[in-house]
Amino acid sequence: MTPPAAVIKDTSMLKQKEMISGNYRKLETAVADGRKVAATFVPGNLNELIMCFDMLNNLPEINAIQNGLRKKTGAYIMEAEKRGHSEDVCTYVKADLGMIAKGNIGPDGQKLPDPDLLLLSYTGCFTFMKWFELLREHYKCETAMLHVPYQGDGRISKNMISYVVKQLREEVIPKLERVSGVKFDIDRLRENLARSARAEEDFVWVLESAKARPSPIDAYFGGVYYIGPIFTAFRGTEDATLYYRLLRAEIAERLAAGQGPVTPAGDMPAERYRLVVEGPPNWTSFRDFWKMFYEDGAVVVASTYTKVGGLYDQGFRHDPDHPLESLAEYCLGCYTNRNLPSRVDLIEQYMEEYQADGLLINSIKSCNSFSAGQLLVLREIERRTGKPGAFIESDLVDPRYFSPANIKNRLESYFQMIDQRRGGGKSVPARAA
Amino acid sequence: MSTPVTEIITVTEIIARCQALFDDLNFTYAREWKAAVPGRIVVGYMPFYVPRELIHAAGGLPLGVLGGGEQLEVIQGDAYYQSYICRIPRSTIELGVTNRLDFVDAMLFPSICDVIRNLSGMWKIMFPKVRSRYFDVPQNFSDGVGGTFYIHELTELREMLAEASGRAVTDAAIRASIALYNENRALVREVYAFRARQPWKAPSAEVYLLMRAGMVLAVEEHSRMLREYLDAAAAADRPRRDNSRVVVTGAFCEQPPLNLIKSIELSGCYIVDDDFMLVNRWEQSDVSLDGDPVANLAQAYLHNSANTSAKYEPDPAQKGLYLVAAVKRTRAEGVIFASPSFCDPALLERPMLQRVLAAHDIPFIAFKYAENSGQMQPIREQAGTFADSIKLWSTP
Amino acid sequence: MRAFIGIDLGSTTTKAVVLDENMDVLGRGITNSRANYDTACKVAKYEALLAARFTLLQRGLASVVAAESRLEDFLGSLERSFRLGQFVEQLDDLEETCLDKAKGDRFKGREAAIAEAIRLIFVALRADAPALFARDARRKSDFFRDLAGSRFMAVGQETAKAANLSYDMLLNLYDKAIIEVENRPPSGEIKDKLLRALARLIDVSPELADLVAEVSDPVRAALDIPAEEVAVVGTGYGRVTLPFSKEHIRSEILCHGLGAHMMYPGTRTVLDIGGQDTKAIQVDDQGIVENFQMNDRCAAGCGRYLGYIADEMNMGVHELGPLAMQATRSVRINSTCTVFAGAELRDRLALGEKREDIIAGLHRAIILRAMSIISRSGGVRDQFTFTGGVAKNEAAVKELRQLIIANYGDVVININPDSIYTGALGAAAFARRAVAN
Amino acid sequence: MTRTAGIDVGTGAVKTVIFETDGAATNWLIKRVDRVRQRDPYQLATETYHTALEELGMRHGDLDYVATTGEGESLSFHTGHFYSMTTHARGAIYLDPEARGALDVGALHGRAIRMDGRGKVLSYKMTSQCASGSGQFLENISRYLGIAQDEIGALSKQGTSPEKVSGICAVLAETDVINMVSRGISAANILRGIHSSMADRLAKLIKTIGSVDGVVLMTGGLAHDEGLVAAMQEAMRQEKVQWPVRNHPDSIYAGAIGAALWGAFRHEKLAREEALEQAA
Ligand SMILES: Nc1ncnc2c1ncn2[C@@H]1O[C@H](COP(=O)(O)OP(=O)(O)O)[C@@H](O)[C@H]1O
Ligand SMILES: Nc1ncnc2c1ncn2[C@@H]1O[C@H](COP(=O)(O)OP(=O)(O)O)[C@@H](O)[C@H]1O
Ligand code: SF4
Ligand code: SF4
Ligand code: SF4
Repeated sequence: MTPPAAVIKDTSMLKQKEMISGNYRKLETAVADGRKVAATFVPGNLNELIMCFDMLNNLPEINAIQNGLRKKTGAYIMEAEKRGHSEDVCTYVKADLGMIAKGNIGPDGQKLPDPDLLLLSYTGCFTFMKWFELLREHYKCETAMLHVPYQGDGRISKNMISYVVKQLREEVIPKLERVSGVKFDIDRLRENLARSARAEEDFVWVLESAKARPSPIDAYFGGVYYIGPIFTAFRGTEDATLYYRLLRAEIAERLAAGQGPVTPAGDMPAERYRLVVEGPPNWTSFRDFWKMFYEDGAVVVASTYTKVGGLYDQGFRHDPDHPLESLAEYCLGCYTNRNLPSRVDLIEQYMEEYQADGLLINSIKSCNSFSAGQLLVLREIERRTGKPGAFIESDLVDPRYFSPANIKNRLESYFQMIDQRRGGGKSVPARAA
Repeated sequence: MSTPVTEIITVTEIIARCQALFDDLNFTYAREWKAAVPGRIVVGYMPFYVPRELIHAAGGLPLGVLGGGEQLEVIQGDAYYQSYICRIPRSTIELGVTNRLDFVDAMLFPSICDVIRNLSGMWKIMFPKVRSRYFDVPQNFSDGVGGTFYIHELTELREMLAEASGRAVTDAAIRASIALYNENRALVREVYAFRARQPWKAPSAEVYLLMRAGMVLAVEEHSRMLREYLDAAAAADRPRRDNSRVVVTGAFCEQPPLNLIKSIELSGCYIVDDDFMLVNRWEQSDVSLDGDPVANLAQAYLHNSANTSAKYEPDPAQKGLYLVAAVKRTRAEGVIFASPSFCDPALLERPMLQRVLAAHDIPFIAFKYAENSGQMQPIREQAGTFADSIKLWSTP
Repeated sequence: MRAFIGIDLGSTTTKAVVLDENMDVLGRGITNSRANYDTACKVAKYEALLAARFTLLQRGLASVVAAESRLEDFLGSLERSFRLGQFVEQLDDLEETCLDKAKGDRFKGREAAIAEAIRLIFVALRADAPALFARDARRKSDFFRDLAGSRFMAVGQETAKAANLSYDMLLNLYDKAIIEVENRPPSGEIKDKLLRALARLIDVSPELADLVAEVSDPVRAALDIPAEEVAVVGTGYGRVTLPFSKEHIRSEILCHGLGAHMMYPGTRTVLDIGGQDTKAIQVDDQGIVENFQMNDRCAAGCGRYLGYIADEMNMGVHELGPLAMQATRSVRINSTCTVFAGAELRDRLALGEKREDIIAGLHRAIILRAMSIISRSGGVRDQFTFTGGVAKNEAAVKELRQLIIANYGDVVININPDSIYTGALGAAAFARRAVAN
Repeated sequence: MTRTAGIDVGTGAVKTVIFETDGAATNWLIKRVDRVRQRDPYQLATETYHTALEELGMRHGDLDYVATTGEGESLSFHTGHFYSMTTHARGAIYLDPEARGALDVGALHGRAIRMDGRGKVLSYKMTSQCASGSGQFLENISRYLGIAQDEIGALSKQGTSPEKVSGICAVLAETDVINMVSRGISAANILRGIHSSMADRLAKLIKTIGSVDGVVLMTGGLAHDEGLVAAMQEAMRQEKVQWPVRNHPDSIYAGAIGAALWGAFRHEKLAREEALEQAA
């Protein structure tokens, strides 16, 4: 999740950029270097495990996001639709398939390697399963399926953990061993997990800094950068641990100085509205979208999107003492794998702990996993907190579904509404002529 | 069968009964069924696979909730869904908030897609007094892994049902229910086979209504109805038309309007196989009656159940072959992909299936619908063109 | 007269409201929206200021003319006379413009025939004009484009046939001319025009001569009161392109909420169905917006839908409601796609359904969609106010009442004949506030 | 000798043709196009058909097969009905023997069809429900702009910096256009913009039907719009599609022609079958 060039030039940011382009470089030379590549997803990714087999990690969602930021996805989506995909389905999938159809040139302009293994850890969304079936049809490579059950009753049962652990043992690890030719070493996994836990600690500190007034971070637009390393190919690496240490120090400084978040237009002037945001952002117009917020002094103090790759702020940490169980628990606990009542509870908790003025839902056309039920979420939160909510609609990487005028209209009205409510306002009945 | 002559029932009568059940958005039959004997429970489920045997064994009526169709005016349901989500969850919510499901003791939400999955949570929030459960099934099909998980899930469901009905769900009761459902599935398969042989004698709209009745009737009654239909339809004298034979696929969840099914046939296509209401024929042969009945249900799920896009296909070489087999079995001349708009599982699967069909030289067409689609013109147009080309190019 | 003006530039109509310092409504004006937003605003404002003059006239004359009915009658006649004069002026302009368009290669050799045909058409149009503005006359619309257009088409068809010219060609000349004519802002002072109308009035209705003489001084006095446009606030669909600065623009949601609150202070839920959007707004007891929902990018089921249907059936929009009221049952219509409304209509007619029943079904479909949007915004709370152009449609209102009562029980339902001006009223109130603060 | 009529009942216009065929030889006797314009299309079709017969000095009974297409399924006097894609495919080949694709753009729809040399439909794609890329929309806009049908093409070709219309929806697109006028965009650029937006969409439609082994013939009413044809050719170049797109002066009749010719084909086939049966 590299930002478009020249947004934020902090040390942590430079570090992250270097990590990400480093990973792309490794992918580009993977074949030459004789490295094996696994393709896998963000929610419920098993990065620590993949690392045990010296495999590289290519995340199709991240490619879609990066291509979205670079405004390349429109053409890719068209390409996929031309090849028979419905206009109704998830545009991450179509952006990925379109990119492959057009030569599989990655966001950095270099050809991406064919994966040796499709590691289908299927967490929080059914589309992933179809996505990898489609990729499997194309690459004709090995696929390892990890079915992560859904928390239908809002809890993780023993049955679920043992099901996932069993699959890891009997399905996933043997395939990883076979494809990579590396023998599984559980101690290596333990070390990786220990590093993850350290980074997670700092990451949570950063997210929670938004409880301050003014908040030193934007937990949505800024947040998508902060989650980069921990949600993707770096969790469990030394680099990631270092990144979060740097980041924490930077934010601590802003906090001490009473500064607000950094925005593409420099420091944010004054915090006027504190929002909780539910739903992923739009990537094709990311900058314009963000601008609609910071221009009016709106800061996002907590977001659910930054929890799709793990809910660390609720206390979960990867645990070297129970390696496979903790991976299972991690997969089972990702945001979209929680049932709707738990999602509502979580948002309510954020509204209170982060003293938000309201909840904004950015409903994404592509993603039923997030979107189906969001209108009830909005209603419940309004009812429980008495704070106003707002609802906007866009898409992840399909530029056709981002209507700036429409969104601006709604945001403007929303902010004016919060203002009016704060101010009271005077009654002005008219007399008819 | 020894049906006395005086009791011969005509196709028209049977179908009129089915149509009445289909039109009844208040589920009067189920209400009366429940009221007739104290202690009975009704368990609703969204279209797709759930183990109906367990519900039956708990003294319950499994009630298929298949959305509101084209007659229901959805007013409040729309408030819960964006325009880019399919129709069935919103009309189901409408049924709920208008108290049409107020007699239902428990709701099951099968594991089919993210929309139904999230609906299970919405139900918990909106109808806190109703037991509702997301019913997960394994996507791992080995006995020791997926099987063990599934037996646990079934056991939890069994406990929930026992609690709801206030009586233990015994192994013997489950076995008895399996036997009844085995019989019902066999009859369903027979109706399908009959239609594939003589589609002009069993119009698709009729077969559809007949299967729909099975979603709301007690299984014993439905089996009787199927038997009667088979006799009556075989006896009916109906003209054979110059139609082509097609398999309809992709309609396993939100149901098309009845007019759509009629339009397909009117524009020149006989439907000889379909995937409407798969739960009626989910297990493809009898579930074993020996030994642990729950384990038998799990076995049947893992190794002998219908294929559909909500299920993972572990073997890439097998992907989509079930559809080719259906075409061969029913001597169909083509496949119509009819899927609900915004239905991710059906629409993501579609290109893969189409490539398999193309590889086997089976022609296909595709369109989308909503349960309340009003305009049949584009449907007639496409189905008609499909039929035209067979009409014009078949050799006399 | 200190005037505080709100202008609501809608997708189909542009509305203006003039308030005085006490927040009393002095006048309302409406016109069809058009390519030149500036003109649309000017016309609407002009109309509202005209209406404001009539309010002033009424106030000024109330003491002079004792009998209220007589006064009403006089003011009504004056207005009709004014409108007729304006209409004829515009007809002249249209004729001239049509003739002007009938030049060039495409018309070579047929110029004379065309000019003659146009002349004949306009003779007929002018002859029709007084009847359009007679007492109690029913007009298809109040906008020049619609009035002149429908007559032009009716007369044009026969004229073309008689002259052996292509009707399409004549129609095209009209199309070319009307866009220019309607985008020319109104010229001349209201005062002078009113005085001329007054003079004409005596010509046509000599029986009013006494009265006119009697009121002549107070009329002049009322017309002489200078109008000072203190503040103007714009809103509506076209607000971003309004020729106003940012501080003088408010979101249409806020304006509608406030406008509805001003008309009915007890309002908590507002439904507005306009030309291409439907909004449901929840307001608190101060008129402050608490929540709102709008239709998404699709224009299905909005006012334009009725427009398309009316066109398809060769009727005026305002005739649809009465037709639907004659229905004995309502045909179930599921698609409210505006563009395909015509196709759907034909489909149903072909199936043998009755016109009025289909139209009733179409109205129900629109209202059902609105009900969903309301429900999404938080449902209906007492009192409920229905605004926007479609609130003028009795069949839509009937369906809405039914559905509201069925779904939300017994709530007060407010519908004001001036509900189309709600947004403009809210905007005018913001104009007044801007100055107060 | 077989005499057949083809009647294409559309939403915008009713097209009627009568053919005389004798083996491979076909003789086109008459053609008629009537704009529906708020009339009952069935009544219009009936009237036109009878005046056409009268002009030829024929009676209904003289025809061997009256084939309908378009929305003519329930026209009372027809012998049989063929669906639009079937007939446009055949009609296109009749008009242009090199045609292996047809792009039918009418009052409310767009369809791309790929066929073989005999006119058998191999694949197709239709525009979805939304209708901004259709004749009706273009007609509304040009009326709004005051442009006659015969001026559209030439004017559009003069456009130098076309302004694209964004909307999927014709209603919103109309508002878009009004916005453009208000911004002072010239009619030529607006039309050209609409044409090229339509063409973009139609070119994508063509691309989805697979590789066409010949020419794509534009059929339906909009094939007569030279501005759209030019924009189509341009869009195909941009999309790097090799197949040439062209139109024909009788493109609007393609559906009716196809119906008449399939009617003849079917008539002969049925006659053969009958003969076979009688022989048996
Ligand atoms: N007299 C009337 N009778 C019935 N419907 C009307 C009448 N006047 C306007 N309408 C309807 O109202 C719509 C315009 O509403 P309006 O609120 O002015 O919309 P907008 O603000 O978007 O221009 C028209 O499309 C028409 O359907
Ligand atoms: N000469 C022409 N130039 C441009 N457009 C035309 C011409 N003739 C007809 N049209 C357009 O074609 C449309 C009718 O096309 P058609 O294929 O007959 O449609 P349908 O089959 O739906 O009636 C009309 O809407 C009209 O706008
Ligand atoms: S549907 Fe949502 S969670 Fe699933 S792949 Fe698409 S964006 Fe990701
Ligand atoms: S129709 Fe498709 S997307 Fe909708 S609930 Fe059913 S399976 Fe899910
Ligand atoms: S064409 Fe119809 S369905 Fe499409 S956006 Fe417009 S009104 Fe909606």
